[in-house]
Amino acid sequence: MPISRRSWSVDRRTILKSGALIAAAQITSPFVIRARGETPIRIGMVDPLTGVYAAIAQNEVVGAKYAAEEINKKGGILGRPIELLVEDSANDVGTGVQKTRKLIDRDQVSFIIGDVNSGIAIAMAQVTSEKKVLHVVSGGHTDPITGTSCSWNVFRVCNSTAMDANAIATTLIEKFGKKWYFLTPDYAYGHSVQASFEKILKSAGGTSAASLVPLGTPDYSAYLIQAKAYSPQVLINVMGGGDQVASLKQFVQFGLDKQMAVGGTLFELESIRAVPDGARVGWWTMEWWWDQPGVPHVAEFNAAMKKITGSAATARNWFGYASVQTLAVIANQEKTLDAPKLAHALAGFKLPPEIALQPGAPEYRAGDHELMSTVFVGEAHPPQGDADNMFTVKSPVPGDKAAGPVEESGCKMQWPA
Amino acid sequence: MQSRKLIVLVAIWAVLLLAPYWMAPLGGYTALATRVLVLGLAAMSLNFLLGFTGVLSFGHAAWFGLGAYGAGLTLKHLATSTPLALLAGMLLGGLCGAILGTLIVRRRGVYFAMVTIAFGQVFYYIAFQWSSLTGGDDGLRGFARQPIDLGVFRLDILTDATAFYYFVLSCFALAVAAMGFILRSPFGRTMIAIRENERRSRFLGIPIERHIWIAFTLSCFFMGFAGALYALVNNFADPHGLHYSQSGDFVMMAVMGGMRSFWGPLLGAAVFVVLQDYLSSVTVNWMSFVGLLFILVVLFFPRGLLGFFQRSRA
Amino acid sequence: MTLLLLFNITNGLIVGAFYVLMALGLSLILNLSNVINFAHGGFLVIGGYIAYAISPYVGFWGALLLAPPLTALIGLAVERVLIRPLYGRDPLYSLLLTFGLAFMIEDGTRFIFGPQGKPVAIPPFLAQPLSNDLFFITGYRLFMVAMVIVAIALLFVLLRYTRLGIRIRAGTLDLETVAALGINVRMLRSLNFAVGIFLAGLSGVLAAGQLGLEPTMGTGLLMPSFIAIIVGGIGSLPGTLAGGLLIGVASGVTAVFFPAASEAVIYMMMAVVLLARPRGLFGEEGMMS
Amino acid sequence: MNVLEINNVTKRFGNLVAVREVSLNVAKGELCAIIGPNGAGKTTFFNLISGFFPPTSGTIIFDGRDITRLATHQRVARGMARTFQITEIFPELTVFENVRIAAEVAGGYRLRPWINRVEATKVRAHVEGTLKLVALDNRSDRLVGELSHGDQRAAEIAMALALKPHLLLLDEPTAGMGDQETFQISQLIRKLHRDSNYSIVLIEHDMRVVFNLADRVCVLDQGRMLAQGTPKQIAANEAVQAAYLGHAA
Repeated sequence: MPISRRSWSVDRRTILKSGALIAAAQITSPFVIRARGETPIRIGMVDPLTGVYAAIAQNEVVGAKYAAEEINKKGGILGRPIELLVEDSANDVGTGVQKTRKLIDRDQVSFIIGDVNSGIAIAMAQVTSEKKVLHVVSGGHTDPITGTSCSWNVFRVCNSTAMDANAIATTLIEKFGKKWYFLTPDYAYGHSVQASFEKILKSAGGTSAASLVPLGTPDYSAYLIQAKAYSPQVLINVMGGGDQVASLKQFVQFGLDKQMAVGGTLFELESIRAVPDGARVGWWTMEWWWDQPGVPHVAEFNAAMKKITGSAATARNWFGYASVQTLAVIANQEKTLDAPKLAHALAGFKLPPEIALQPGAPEYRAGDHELMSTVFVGEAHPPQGDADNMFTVKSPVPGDKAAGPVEESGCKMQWPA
Repeated sequence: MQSRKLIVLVAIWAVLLLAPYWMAPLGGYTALATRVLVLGLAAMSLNFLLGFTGVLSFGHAAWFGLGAYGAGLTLKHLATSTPLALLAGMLLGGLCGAILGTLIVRRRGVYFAMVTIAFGQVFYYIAFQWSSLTGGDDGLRGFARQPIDLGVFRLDILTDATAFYYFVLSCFALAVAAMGFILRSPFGRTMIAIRENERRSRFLGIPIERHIWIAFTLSCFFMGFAGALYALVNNFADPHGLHYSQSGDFVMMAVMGGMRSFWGPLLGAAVFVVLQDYLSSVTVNWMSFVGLLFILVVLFFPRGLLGFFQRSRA
Repeated sequence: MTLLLLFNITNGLIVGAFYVLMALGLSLILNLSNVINFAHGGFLVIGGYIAYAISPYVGFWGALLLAPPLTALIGLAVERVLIRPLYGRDPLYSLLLTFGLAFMIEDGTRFIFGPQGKPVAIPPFLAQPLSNDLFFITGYRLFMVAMVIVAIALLFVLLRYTRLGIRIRAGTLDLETVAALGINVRMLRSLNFAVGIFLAGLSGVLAAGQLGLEPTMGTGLLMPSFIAIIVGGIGSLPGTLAGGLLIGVASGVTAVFFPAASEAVIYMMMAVVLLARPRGLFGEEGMMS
Repeated sequence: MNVLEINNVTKRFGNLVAVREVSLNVAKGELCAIIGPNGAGKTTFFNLISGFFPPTSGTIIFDGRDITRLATHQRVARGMARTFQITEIFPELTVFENVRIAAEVAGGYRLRPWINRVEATKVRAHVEGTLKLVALDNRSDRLVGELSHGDQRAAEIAMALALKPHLLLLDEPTAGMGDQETFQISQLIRKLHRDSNYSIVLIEHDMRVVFNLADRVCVLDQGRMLAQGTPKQIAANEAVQAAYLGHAA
């Protein structure tokens, strides 16, 4: 799936107008949403399209592109069409920062979206707040983004790790017990999830131990041996991406699934697809789910995604979609592109149902700019009927309940004078 | 001969000095030029060793990354002074390189390359795992380059991209001048002697290991300096800067530009950075093109772009 | 605690066996061709994806049988077209070329198979632990170790008793003399490269069953193999074997006491070995230096 | 007084004994030639003297000091210089640059990050004088790699000379040369020996050169010192003839 942009050239404006070159661009860049008459409003998106997060990042881009098409069909922003410029951060902070500067300085984008990698997202936020550009973090989960590192111009669509942990912790305690073992990736995301879990577990009087696992570890046996020696009631698997796939696979191969429950925050649909049936187990949270009978617009969105990707919509598709839609709807409501004005308007803004695609109307909480999105707690299982029906939602937890009070986020929002 | 060299030199500096003015009309942006300078300096530092001593280090990113952490940690915890940060970065990269250098200077060829990769990875894992100090995978943040107080006026390098470019350019000029100076000294000539013929050099009374170690150490200091600048560019330092794939990029820049020429690596860095910046915007499969570039350069331009032009002119 | 330690040592041997498989291929190529094959992890990925692609038609066992030789075939083609022109040139060039090749392989697999990881199922009877206590010794891991032993035995037979093998060994020691004896060195290097890639392909199939398949999986597996070679001593296949097992055990044991260092420890080990014995545990003086 | 005293040196490579208990004294100003059939251990012997590797046993005394365990560059610093059987030069540098590196090392400037004008002038004069001595002064700007074989050998000798040695080790200086070039080189060596009074140890195959130049000839065979003496004595020595004829047969 090539994600493309117009080319870099001597005089971009003349080239854009040149029919021959536009024809050439058609071949190389099928996804460009191009100017028609009006100068387009540009939205820059930076995501790790290559590297270990490529699968989920590309799914975010699919959702974002779809949103851009929908918006353009309905007249764009302020009557101008929008153009989505996608840049690859290559899962590298330096590159991500560079691309953000490029989008703002050279391409003059009005908004920035990204990144899946929390570290890059925070580094990007430094740039966007320096440049005073409205920034939606689509898929980076660590708490500081809307916590200690929060910024007036940064809004987040996906959940914080604390929200996910809070939503599922009680379920795990009630269902399985209070003796836990953590398999935690040794970086900020992992530490932050584990800390959230431990806080709840401790207040419930439980005990736990943990293995901090280096990212990209291929073999988990040494950690699983320790986990088993601790004989916990629940193994909390915080690993992400390919690490989660490998660790779960080995967990099941070792027969540990018969001795303890497994669960954690995220086991994204992309990851569930990457493991064999045997390893499709455990209790997890989904930040969005494609099968929500009775909730308006969800089925249409799912069908649209299915048409593009060939399989059911994932949470990442929705993150990308919701990010772009948020920007469009707030700009159209406020009739301006001015970042501080839009940021003020977004604080406390409730997503309309055709964007929210979930029960209720989640809002961007004014105190920390976190979207109070529903957390879907449930159980993973091999496909039942539909090939993508590999997760059953047991209890949707409203976002504001999962998030806890805004004071706990640690965010001290400061607005520019 | 001499006058042609002078013309080339003047041309290079003219291009660099005017970069903020000609880049934008060509569709570039100043931050890209800054990046080219910093990575170009890194490639030249590597080439100081690779091209002029003939020793292939494939782990040089470690010193680059350490330089970045040195600068970042200084700004964050010690002092909010840009020059001090640069100095600290250079020292951290250089000293670590000097110490490790003693372990590896006896190796040669492939073995030297392998051992440098492996030692580079040691530092990568340290930076990656020691998250309380380095921020781990999320990187070190929460610092920013500080305006330079020149007494008469303050140079606002934080928010003014052009001012920052010129700041980096003057740092670059300083480092490059030092490099050129060393290469023209008797010591520099022993480096070239070692590259040309190690056995002959040994029997000319040059203690090879010691000289390679010194060249290695100097190169690490330059690399650390470049890394410190890189931290200022991003206001950020992360473990990826130490990874061997970053080393590979530096080696590629040096080879692509021309290892035997002083300015070659800068050209290589410019082509590499701009191409990667462009390709990764145009296609998600940019890695294939970069990989292909590696292969084509190795197969068809082993002497680099400058080497190629010089040869075809001759 | 002792039991835990014992478990981890056994487990380390199992993990190490896998590194050995990778490292042996890498080492073969390094010894004869003086090429550090950075694309070795890439060939592992190719092996795994070939297995994934053909297993619906030929089953797991068929894939195990077919994928390594198919990977070797690709390796042979790559050697002919890309690596061969570099023999006799500075090792820098082969290093850079295979580095670029690794990029292309990663991106190519992503292009063909998508960024999404692929599930690879293994025969159910292998997916069971042997006993409740020795749960970490699953049928599959035992099977992996067995495959490694078989591969090493075959490699041993090949190197010791076949003409090709004897020539490879002789070439490793003194390529010029081998060439002077009228042996086709180019052919020798090609076949040797193919054998090395065969081992990478086999590693790929085995890894796919254990870890799952992803375009980026090769990178993480390359470095430990690398260290195995340095620790064991460049130029010595028994050294590589010992090095692989040693780092497996070392990282397993460290994971018990200081998990954060379980990756760094193998590098530390390398540093210590280089300090005490610069040529590696089994390396011979003068080799490659 | 002896410049070089070699006492019972032996060098083993595993089972192979390349040099077996060889002793040799070289007096100041003497030109000593080492001859012997291929594989006699001549080059190994040279490598022992110049410090390429240490001997398994035995001692080497240079200028009255034990240098057996010293590294090559330390021996060079004490005034020893050598050339190689296969020319070892810096082919991509000019003749002048080649010799200048040696001259700067000899001047003690090799670690200097700069060199002042006076020192540079001194080095230049030294290089030019040395080039004049070997008659390369008119080719000093040429790349050494482009010179004729004979001139390359001369350049290599010039590099050795620029080190201001008191002992010159020449490993087959006429190897691979035609008659004309051989004549030129042997004239040069004669000049160095007679006029500049260098102490020289020479390995040579060409017997005309050996008997023409040498004060003393040493014969090595299978790692052993078979005989030493004046050229006349060696020419008459039956054991030497047997060794050569035996090998020739």
